[in-house]
Amino acid sequence: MKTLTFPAGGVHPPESKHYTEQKPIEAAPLPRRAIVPLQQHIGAPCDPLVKVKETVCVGQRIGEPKGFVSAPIHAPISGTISAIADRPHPLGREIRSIVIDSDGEDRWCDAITETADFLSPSPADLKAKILEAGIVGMGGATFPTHVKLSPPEEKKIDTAIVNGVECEPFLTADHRLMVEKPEEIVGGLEILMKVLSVKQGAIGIEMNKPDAIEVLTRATADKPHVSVYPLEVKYPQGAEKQLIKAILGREVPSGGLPMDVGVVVQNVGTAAAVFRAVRHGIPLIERITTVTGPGIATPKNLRVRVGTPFSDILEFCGGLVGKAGKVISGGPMMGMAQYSLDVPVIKGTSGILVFRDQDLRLTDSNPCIRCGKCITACPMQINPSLLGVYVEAGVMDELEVHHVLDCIECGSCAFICPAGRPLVHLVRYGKAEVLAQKKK
Amino acid sequence: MRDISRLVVVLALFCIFAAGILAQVYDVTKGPIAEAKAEEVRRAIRAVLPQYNNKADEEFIDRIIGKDKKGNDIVRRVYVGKREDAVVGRAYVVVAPDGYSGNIEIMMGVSPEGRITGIEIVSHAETPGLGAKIVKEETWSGKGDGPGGLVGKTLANNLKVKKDGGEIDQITGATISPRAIVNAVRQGLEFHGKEFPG
Amino acid sequence: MNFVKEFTKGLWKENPILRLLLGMCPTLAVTTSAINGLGMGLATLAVLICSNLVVSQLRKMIPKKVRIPAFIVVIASFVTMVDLTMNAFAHDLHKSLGLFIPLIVVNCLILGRAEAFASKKPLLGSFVDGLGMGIGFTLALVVLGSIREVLGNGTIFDVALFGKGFLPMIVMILPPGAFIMLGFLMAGMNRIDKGIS
Amino acid sequence: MEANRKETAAQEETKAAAAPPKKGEKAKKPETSSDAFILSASPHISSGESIRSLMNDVILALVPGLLVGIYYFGMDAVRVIAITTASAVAFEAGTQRLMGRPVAVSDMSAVLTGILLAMNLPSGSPWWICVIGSAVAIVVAKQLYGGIGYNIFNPALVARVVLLISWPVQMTTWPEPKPFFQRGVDTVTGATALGKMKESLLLQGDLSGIADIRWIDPFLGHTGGSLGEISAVALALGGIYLIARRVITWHIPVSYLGSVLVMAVIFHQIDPNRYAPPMFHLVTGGLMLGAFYMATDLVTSPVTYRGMLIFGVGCGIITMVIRYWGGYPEGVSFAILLMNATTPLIDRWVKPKTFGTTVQRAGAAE
Repeated sequence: MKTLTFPAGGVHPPESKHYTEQKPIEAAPLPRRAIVPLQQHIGAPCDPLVKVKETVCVGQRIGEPKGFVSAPIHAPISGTISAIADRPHPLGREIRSIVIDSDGEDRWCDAITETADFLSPSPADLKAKILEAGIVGMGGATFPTHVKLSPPEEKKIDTAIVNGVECEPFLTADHRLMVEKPEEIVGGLEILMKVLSVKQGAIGIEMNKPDAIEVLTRATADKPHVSVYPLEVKYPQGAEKQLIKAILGREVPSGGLPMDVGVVVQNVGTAAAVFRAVRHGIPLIERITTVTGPGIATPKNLRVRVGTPFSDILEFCGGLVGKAGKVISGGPMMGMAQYSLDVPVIKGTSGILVFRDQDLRLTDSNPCIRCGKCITACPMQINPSLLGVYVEAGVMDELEVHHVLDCIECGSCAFICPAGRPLVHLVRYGKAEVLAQKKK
Repeated sequence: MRDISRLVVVLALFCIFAAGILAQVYDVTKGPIAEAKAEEVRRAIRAVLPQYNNKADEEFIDRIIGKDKKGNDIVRRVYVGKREDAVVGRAYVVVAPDGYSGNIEIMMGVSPEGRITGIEIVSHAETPGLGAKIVKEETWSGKGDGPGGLVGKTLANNLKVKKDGGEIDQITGATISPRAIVNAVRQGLEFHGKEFPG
Repeated sequence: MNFVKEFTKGLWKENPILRLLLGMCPTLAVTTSAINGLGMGLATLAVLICSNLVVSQLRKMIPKKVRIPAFIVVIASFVTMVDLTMNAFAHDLHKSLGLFIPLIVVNCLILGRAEAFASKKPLLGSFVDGLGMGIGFTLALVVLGSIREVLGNGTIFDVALFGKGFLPMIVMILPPGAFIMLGFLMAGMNRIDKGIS
Repeated sequence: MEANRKETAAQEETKAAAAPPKKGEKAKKPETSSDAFILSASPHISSGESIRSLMNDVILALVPGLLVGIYYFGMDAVRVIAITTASAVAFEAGTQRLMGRPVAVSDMSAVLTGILLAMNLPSGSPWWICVIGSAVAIVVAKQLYGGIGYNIFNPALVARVVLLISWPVQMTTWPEPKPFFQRGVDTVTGATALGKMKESLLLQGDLSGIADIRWIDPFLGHTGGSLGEISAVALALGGIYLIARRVITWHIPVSYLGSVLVMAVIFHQIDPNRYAPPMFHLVTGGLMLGAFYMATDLVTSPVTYRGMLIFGVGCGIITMVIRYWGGYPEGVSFAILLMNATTPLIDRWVKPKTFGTTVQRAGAAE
């Protein structure tokens, strides 16, 4: 088999997956108190459907989506609503959340229905089930899945890709899911293909997960329209546009979306969630999360209920080792540093990564020495150093013509920069400025 | 329209007035400028010829030495220095066309028997510092820290720089300009031998 | 009008070369030696004072629309006078300054003072302004020329300063040296100002 | 300024990281949180490369060339290297202090500049030439332009050219190479191979003056020249190390050497009596030093691969034009400095092809 990759840019950060890649997924204990933010997705936040002191069962819809780009939220545990108030959120600010005090019974609602022949419902029914289950992109972007599955009429979709690349160092949640539940992923892909009425399905996996490639190749052996594509190990292979380029050779136009080239990409976690929603009627109330890093006593791959505070999870993993310098929600390249352990796991939490003080290299930001490494590393082939200089100088007018909005914030530039410049930070700031200008 | 004519008149007046004044100034300075130029020539002649007591700058012979691109004659003016009516030397300007940067004009003095009596660089555009060292008098007289010197040499000497197998030292670090000067001076001597034999 | 202030501004605060960066062409081209700087400075000074005086006197006569050509005629006349006079009485200096004497006509400093000052102010003020600016210009040229001559040729006003062993830094009397030294002088001036305030 | 900045959706998402970035900002600890975790924008890991590590690699790569220089020129070479390096560091620290910048000599860039300058000087250079060279390189060409990253011209080359123009005699007095163990007290001086070539062309009008120069001598280092430019093989070895370590890429050295080679081949074919053989041009002069270490200077060369290729070809052509028809025997320094001046233009002209800009948007409304 030929290994594929995207042509330009990319970096090779140390993979650091050895902490957890051989560890089977374990179920994390139910939280005593779950904090369920009313916004766990890109788009409008939900309105609460419950009141304080009300009791809820597992899977009960507690957040009602507002608008098309939104997704409902369900109770991850059974118990009593103790508060609906602003609580810390992994995105770094306080967001209105529903706090549920567990009754410890894990009492499921009756409404949950099995559908043994999961491909029999019509595409519209399938999509309704996906919407009802509150499924969002679980690779971290948390874009509501039913929106991605509703391309405008004029966009002819011909391929559905399931993204099993997991190019972020440290993270192994998708890896373990692929090895342990291939049938969920393949089933999910088939459902997606049916919804989109496409004939071609693809699963992209990096070569550093040979066991996953093997398992999934076997699982798709009898399905001629689904192929597994082994991909070269290169960050950010898992970024949508790079993945499409690698597998299909199609280039999503600047400012465009995968649907512009007839493709829909979903993460393996999302595919599995779609399968569980359609087959078993289970809404998205839990996810696989990798708890890892040199600052964790026992790194683990966990099946965690949404709303479980980070502190509970770290405790279950044996607590912290040494002085925790940085706690990151997500991977080391794109994850967000957390200021508090009170934040809960949300639908997009792919990992919890803890670095000790001594693992961090805090460097001053030096002047750009024009080495051009960031340009070489940039998978979008923009010029991060130039954008950084413009942002520092406050020259916001020049940013857009230099493709600031094409930045996918993958972090390759800042990773490689010998001058230690916070390029992603600068570009993000520039992007926000440009978008603000556009709104005016 | 009246406005424009007024502007024209004022400007014209300005110009006429300025022209008038300049004519006056030109008239006053004409003499001194000519005198200064003559003095420049006299100084160069004095520098390259042995003691003379005639008006060497006024006793000159013009010799045609070739034609320029347009077909006009190139004239070399030879100043004759005399003491008690005996010729002590002739001075004339030779041009070295292949200097490091542009032409080098050299006033050279030659005794009647064809021996160099002096060298003076009249004009040059050499790099200040290094190339410009060639203008220093001691460079060619054999005095000071200059090279072996041209003064006193005749055509019997091997008038080439040492790098070309001759006997004239060039300035350390510069080759091109000294070579140009030495070659020009040698041709100047050949001219003397042809035009004023004995 | 405060004559002292009008006079001294050209020396430091509004020094034509080091502050206003006017007349860069002669500044960079002729300051290969102190004497060249002095000659150029004095020639410019003379033209500046004369043109300031004449422009100030004629300011009411000259129509607005043709003031620039008129100023240029005045300046060009004085430059030609200076050129001829120098040729007659300072022949060697004239020779070494060469083309740059006629180029005084296009020195922005002179037209600039005529336009900005003399065409609006009375006679005496214009004279003081021209004198101050001209002396400031001359001083800057002499300082620049002296430094370049000392470093680049080992002499000052043609007097050798060092022994035979001194190897001058030839780049200083080449054009790049002019730029570098001008930059250092300007930086030095800014530094002194900062120190004072 | 911050108060009237409207928060946008995109900005809110990145609020934790969206404080206006400041120059030289360190990852900072939050003051309000009791946990006191470090907050900073992603990514949270780095390649571990730093300016200092890059500089150290270049210095390491220069060691073979330096050793050959010391082998052939002896303690004189050591003295020149020591003086330029020490004075470069001193000038760097002094200027930075004077200008109120953080003193950053530990980034090793001044050390590297000092070593490169030494490699561009004749081994017999007097101490004051070394010191003035360092001053020109560090103070004028580097710090006055804004310090590391802001200089337009390669500092060591600026210094070399200023010195060459100022003291042409001292800067072109090349001690003859003599293996370390054979050195006596006297030093004999001679011309470089390229100097002999120019001389021969001027006097004899052909190349008879360099007929006895075998290419293997300058290839190994047995030739007159600046103390760090004599051995083509040692310099090329270091250059290959740099490419292997990804400090530089192959683009500039290959395009530079390639264009020199192509021109040399063509002209040698046209008239072998006037134009020296290609191998002679490749191994003599400062070409290897220039192509691997000076032209590839990160700060003063283009940032894109295509830009680097243009830059390298430009260097090669200018070098050969000067060698063939110029007043100086060697043109590497001037070629690189001239191309340094074009770097901003090249970078303006040659931009990376942004992903997704080469295709038409299929049926999408613009």
